[in-house]
Amino acid sequence: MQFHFSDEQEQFRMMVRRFFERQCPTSATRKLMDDELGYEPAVWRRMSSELGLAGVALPEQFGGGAFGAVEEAIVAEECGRSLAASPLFASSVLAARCIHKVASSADCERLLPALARGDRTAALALSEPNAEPSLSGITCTLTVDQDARLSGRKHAVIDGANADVIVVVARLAGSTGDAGITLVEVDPGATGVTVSVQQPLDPTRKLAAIEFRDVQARVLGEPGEAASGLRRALNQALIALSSEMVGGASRLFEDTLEYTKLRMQFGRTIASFQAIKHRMSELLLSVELAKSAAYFAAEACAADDPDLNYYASLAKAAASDAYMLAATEAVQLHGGIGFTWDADVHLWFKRAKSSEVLLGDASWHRERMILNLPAEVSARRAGQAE
Amino acid sequence: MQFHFSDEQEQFRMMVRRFFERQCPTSATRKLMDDELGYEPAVWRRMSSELGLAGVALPEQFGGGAFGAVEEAIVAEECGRSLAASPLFASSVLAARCIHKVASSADCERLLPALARGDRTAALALSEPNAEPSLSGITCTLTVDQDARLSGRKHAVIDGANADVIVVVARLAGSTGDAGITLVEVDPGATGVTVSVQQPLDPTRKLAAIEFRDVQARVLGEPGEAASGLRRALNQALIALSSEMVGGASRLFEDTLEYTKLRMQFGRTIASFQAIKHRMSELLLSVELAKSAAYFAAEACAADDPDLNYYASLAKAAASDAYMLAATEAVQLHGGIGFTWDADVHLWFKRAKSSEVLLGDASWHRERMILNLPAEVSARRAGQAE
Amino acid sequence: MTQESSASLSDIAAQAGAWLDGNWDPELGLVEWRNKLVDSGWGMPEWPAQWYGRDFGAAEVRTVEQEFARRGVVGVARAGIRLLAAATLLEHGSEEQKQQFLRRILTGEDTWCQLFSEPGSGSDLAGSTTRAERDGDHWSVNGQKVWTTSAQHAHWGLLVARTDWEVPKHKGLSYFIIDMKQNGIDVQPLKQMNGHASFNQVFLTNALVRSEHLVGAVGDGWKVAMTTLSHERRRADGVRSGYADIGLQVEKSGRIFDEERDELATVMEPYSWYPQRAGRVDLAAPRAIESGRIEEPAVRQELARLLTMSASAEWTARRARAAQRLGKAQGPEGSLGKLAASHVARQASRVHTLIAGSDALFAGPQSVEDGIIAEILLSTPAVSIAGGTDEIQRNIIAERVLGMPKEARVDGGPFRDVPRNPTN
Amino acid sequence: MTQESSASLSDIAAQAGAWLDGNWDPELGLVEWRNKLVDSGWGMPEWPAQWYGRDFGAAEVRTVEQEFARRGVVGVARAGIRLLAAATLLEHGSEEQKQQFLRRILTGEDTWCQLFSEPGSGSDLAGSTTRAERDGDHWSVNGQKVWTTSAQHAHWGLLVARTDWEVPKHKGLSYFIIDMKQNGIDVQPLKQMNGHASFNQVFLTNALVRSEHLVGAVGDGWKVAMTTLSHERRRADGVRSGYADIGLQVEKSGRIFDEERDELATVMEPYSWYPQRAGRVDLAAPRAIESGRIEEPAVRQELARLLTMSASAEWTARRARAAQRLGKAQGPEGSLGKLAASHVARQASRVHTLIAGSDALFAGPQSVEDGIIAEILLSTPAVSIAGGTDEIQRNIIAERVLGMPKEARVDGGPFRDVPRNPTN
Repeated sequence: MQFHFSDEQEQFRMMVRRFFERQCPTSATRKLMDDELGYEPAVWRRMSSELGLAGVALPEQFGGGAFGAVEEAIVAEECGRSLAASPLFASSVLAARCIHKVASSADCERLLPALARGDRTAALALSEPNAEPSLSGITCTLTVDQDARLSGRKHAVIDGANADVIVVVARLAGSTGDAGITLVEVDPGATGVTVSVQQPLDPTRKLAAIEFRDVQARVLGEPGEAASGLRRALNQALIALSSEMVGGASRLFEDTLEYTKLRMQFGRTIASFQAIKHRMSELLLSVELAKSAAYFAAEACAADDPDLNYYASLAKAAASDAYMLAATEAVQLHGGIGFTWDADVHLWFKRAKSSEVLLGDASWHRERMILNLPAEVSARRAGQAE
Repeated sequence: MQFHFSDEQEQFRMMVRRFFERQCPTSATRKLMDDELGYEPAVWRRMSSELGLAGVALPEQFGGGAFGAVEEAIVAEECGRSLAASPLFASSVLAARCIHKVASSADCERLLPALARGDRTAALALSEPNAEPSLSGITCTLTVDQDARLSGRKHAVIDGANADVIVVVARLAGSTGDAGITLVEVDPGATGVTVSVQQPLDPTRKLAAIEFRDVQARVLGEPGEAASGLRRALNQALIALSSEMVGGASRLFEDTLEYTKLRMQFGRTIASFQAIKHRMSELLLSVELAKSAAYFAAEACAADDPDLNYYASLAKAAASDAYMLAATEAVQLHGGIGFTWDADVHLWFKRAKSSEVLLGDASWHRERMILNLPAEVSARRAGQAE
Repeated sequence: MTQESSASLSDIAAQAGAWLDGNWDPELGLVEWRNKLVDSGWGMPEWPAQWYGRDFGAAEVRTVEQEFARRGVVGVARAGIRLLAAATLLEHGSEEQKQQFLRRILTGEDTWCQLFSEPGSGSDLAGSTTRAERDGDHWSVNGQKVWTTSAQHAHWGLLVARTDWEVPKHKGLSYFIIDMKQNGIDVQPLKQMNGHASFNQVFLTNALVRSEHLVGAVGDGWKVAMTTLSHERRRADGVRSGYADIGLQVEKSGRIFDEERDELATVMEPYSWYPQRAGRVDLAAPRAIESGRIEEPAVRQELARLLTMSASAEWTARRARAAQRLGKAQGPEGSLGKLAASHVARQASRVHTLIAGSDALFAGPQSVEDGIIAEILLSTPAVSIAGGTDEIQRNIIAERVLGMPKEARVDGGPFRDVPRNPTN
Repeated sequence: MTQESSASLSDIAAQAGAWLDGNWDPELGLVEWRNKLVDSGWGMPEWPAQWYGRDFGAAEVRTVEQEFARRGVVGVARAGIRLLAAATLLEHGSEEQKQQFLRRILTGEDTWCQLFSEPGSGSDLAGSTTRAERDGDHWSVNGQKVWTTSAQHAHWGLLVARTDWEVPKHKGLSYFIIDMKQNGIDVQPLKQMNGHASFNQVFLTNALVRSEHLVGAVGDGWKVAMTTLSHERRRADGVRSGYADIGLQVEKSGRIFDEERDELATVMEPYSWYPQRAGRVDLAAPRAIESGRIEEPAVRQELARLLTMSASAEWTARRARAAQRLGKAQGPEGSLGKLAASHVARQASRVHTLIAGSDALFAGPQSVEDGIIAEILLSTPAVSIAGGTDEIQRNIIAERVLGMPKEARVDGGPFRDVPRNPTN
């Protein structure tokens, strides 16, 4: 583990940050909140062609940028800071990553380059209503005979209403647990597919419910063998999400700090009140700790650490708590103004809340940590350590 | 529910408080910390004869004071404030109450008046090593044939090393769950009884481990039928304990508040620092809420509320959290001095810690709350209530 | 008549009942009936006898209210802030002001709004920078107010404005009644993060106040405003429940009830999300049970924490009310309600999130509980801000209840020199 | 030689190795060996060449340390506060002081203690009221110091005392070296709530300091003390690990090791409970598993919280160290370690309580883990107090890292007039 970014990585971060600052100010975000697509195609094209971000998560052979998990985390963190709207998380991080980890080379060749170029977008249909966020809870059912037919319901499919291709996590009929988990590709226009937009709590994250009624599907990879590949892909997505979250938390922290230094009450800035100072110190601690957890997880991911389940869940649990704390404190310290629609705080508040429960909430990930304790944590160390 | 104390109750409280202030200053408590008995027999005699406190929990017919649960809570709260050392909790609240709720009238006649007078003391052997604090976890085994024979181990028996009689919660051999739970009386000098003093974390609360090896015991009440009576007695003990805890928390709060107003740093009292002011406000809130919970539970107990399991556990959970918060904040705000042996803060800190886990910790009682949700909490109300 | 009066409570119940027997008619017009109530003294019996009341004490008032409730009789207008206006006028208003306003407050013909808060002075009311200047027979007012509920349909506003910039901040304010229906006033709805627009911004540009609508003397604004706010606080403490417990048992049909329902619908509309703001603790356990999430240990722990906090906050409030009822010195418990409510709301939001799981991603009528859960998650942050932030509450508790030293003031000089937020 | 020196690190390793080959002998006496080390410049190569060092930079020092560690060679004396004394003297001491003290610091012949804190000024070092007055050729010192580790066997004390009461507090202090073995000094152990007595109170009654043992000028006490404290802080941040990673791999037998063990046992005795103070996170998961309590969902959640907090605090410290190593501007992460440690310790205490259940009622060698758990529960409160309270840490972070305004000072005038705690 390096515990620092290289100069190249820092330069890459600043380039991405400047791009988002120019292209994705909150004025643009606000317009996109009411837009059905939810992002600006021209900006997405530039993100893809000029910066290569659409392929950030993919290897060169499939048109990707040959970036590592750390660079992907940097991009995600900057997305979280700016709330830049794009299909990046849904298509590049979630869907393309799952395809890459599960599908055959031929299918990767067929699907990924267009996604890596940003010419097409994909959505991952994973979450199901009233189910816990684990693969074993999947109920969407696939019957594989001459062809593969898919039935079931998904919800909260990010950018699901406008994707060119839908990738669905399903299970073979009659299977349970990890066994039988299969990734399939579905044409959104196929017979039996009903996509309906769901009103999101966070209007910067577009969601759709998708119902599949005996829909023709194309299996990616071996039927029933997708679980371990998906788990690796989802760990990486969790780390990207955690990075996005600590980016948002940092931004809220900085904006709030700046506001306390400007806002006067009782003839002095509210930053001069000791109670505010102490809370800002505690908030900084919480955000910086979550940041370290996300950075470590990204490095662990890049190093293919065998305990990635543990570190990814640790990062998500830390990010969930820190982001919600930052969001709550940001509204509170902005006072009445912080509760208005016109102030920007609520944009991140809503992102914090939706991120908190996306891909499993903090308590679910804490439980997952305990189920995946690394040996150096679960065993007594030789001698007494401090 | 009255939500206030009557004038008589307030006068009773002040009488008890003044008695403890005079008879049980912390200088006396400190001496008793090294004393094997752990209390001053002369003070206990006066508590019993002059104030009638030894019988506070018992009905008149058995020599008790005809006080109600509210008066008992008042006494407990004042004990918690002063850390007055006496067999009150072990003998009168725990052991005598269990005897009263379980034993036959004849046994009550035989045992309780001497306890109510404070002439003899009893200890309740309930908790077992590595067992959860519920009746169903009891493993001490009783075989009833011509006579009753008891085997098993108890620990953390409060004042167990010096009691005149030991009352043991056991189960009939072969039974499980509530069924088979039996209360028995054991002579501490009987063959097969081994009492060993356990070094307590809180030196103001004397503890003993007791091992029974085929000991002759006397069954109180019907064999195997003690569970429901014991549960009522233990709910009352929980409420008394919660009251003691909020008394201690209040005292810590008041002492800390006074200290912040005296202690100068940087040319001003530390009470003048806003961060300290805000924390004291939050601590007050926590302590007052826990106090309300203890008061309500005492009134619910006096009114024989059918949901007493719920309210007693609620009071204990609130008291555990508030007392530990008060103890932690008290040490912290007293600074280095608060961590010394010579400052009194640690006396309550240790009482807070030992009370936190006595008769079940906060998380155990929260779990018990959910298992005993009252109908008005678990059901949707008609109309929309705020 | 005072509480020590010889008339027993049952005599009072009988008298009120007799008058109602002779006068109550659900087919009357709402204003017509309320004028009768006003003239009789039964509509607001706690008010002075010379102003439509009977000088009744709390026990007697409760007796009258129970008599009304038992019969399902419509009372005088109470909703909104009109009674805060009335209480302020009763204490500080001139004879002419009382004459002009009090009756129409009770009949409901006039609605009121409160022009206190400003964008630059939220927690710091005395820092108001809205300016009132004498202009012949009038005052001319310029500035901006905010968080004004019902400004869009109010007839009259309670206005605090600065009339002297050379004296310390608390001393340079005056208190006015301003006609809201004039060109100098522009009311703009203020949308909140939960999508509701319960409040308004009010822009005052050479808005006029008649000289006789100054309340108290010039420079008395802070003192008069404190009267308004103390009544607001008392109401917030729930000592007066207003409509809440009146007339639930009786079948209500008749013209007067239709008119009352219309009136209430308008006045109460801004408050539709207030139950959600408080966290809807009532929904927590039922939702956990119905969704099956109560099987989840983390849900059980957090739910129990919420129920503990919420119940003990409620019991603490009842301790305060019981002490007040008995005329006892109030302990600290009376000052803790607002802060406790913030904790309850925050924990409720946590629990509702835990129960909802990925359903917390959705909002709107198609989402869980018809959108109620999403509204909770986006509304609870307001509890710790509105009506005095948690920070202000903690200051008040520390200084007034615990006797800790006050913050050193840096804004004690002439207001002109006090650093403040820029106004736009 | 500096980091930019042309001598490559491998050259340095070779030189150090060659010297050790020729000189190291585990049968030497400890002081004898250390005198050799001092003379060679290999014992403290980061020190100046004229004072027993080689002017080495961090990378070079690390190389030498590794060479020592690889061979299991005993180094100069480092434990206790002796190196803080040395660093202070190197920066502010006179030639005579360096001559007198530095060598015996390194050989371990002298031990030191720090007389800074007072009962009346814990967080506020500049508020010291211990008084030093000129008395002919000496200074005469009166007052009381507290939290003095190892005062009972120290030969010398680093003393801050007030020499001028008419100037602002920071300006009236002077810094002295005081001989601890004299009649005017009474050392009393100070027992803590966990039963240990790691600290002392030191009563100074007409205690004497030689004139030549003033460090820096009269009135420079605050500045000189800051040097001592900055080195203490650097050490607390773990940048220097002292003995921790040296010589674990090599079999250690020989006279010198016996002498070193005795030395360490004395110096380290007061710190035996420090691992427990920090919360013993290492024990949490193993204990939860071995006790079976890991099956309890509440234990699992709180344990995961602890592990999250502890690991991310550790990674944050490593980020800070990495930035420092690379010579990069340090972000906020460098100032958070102390505050993070308090959170970790508090949560660890919670988790150990949860795991222990009713076993948390017991203490002493018969209790769980030979009393270690009880010691944790009674020691963790010290983390957020010792070495700068959490409150002070939060002030520092807010003011220095976040650039928020400093607290208004009320103690800026002549110290004589500053309100302070009564002394007894």
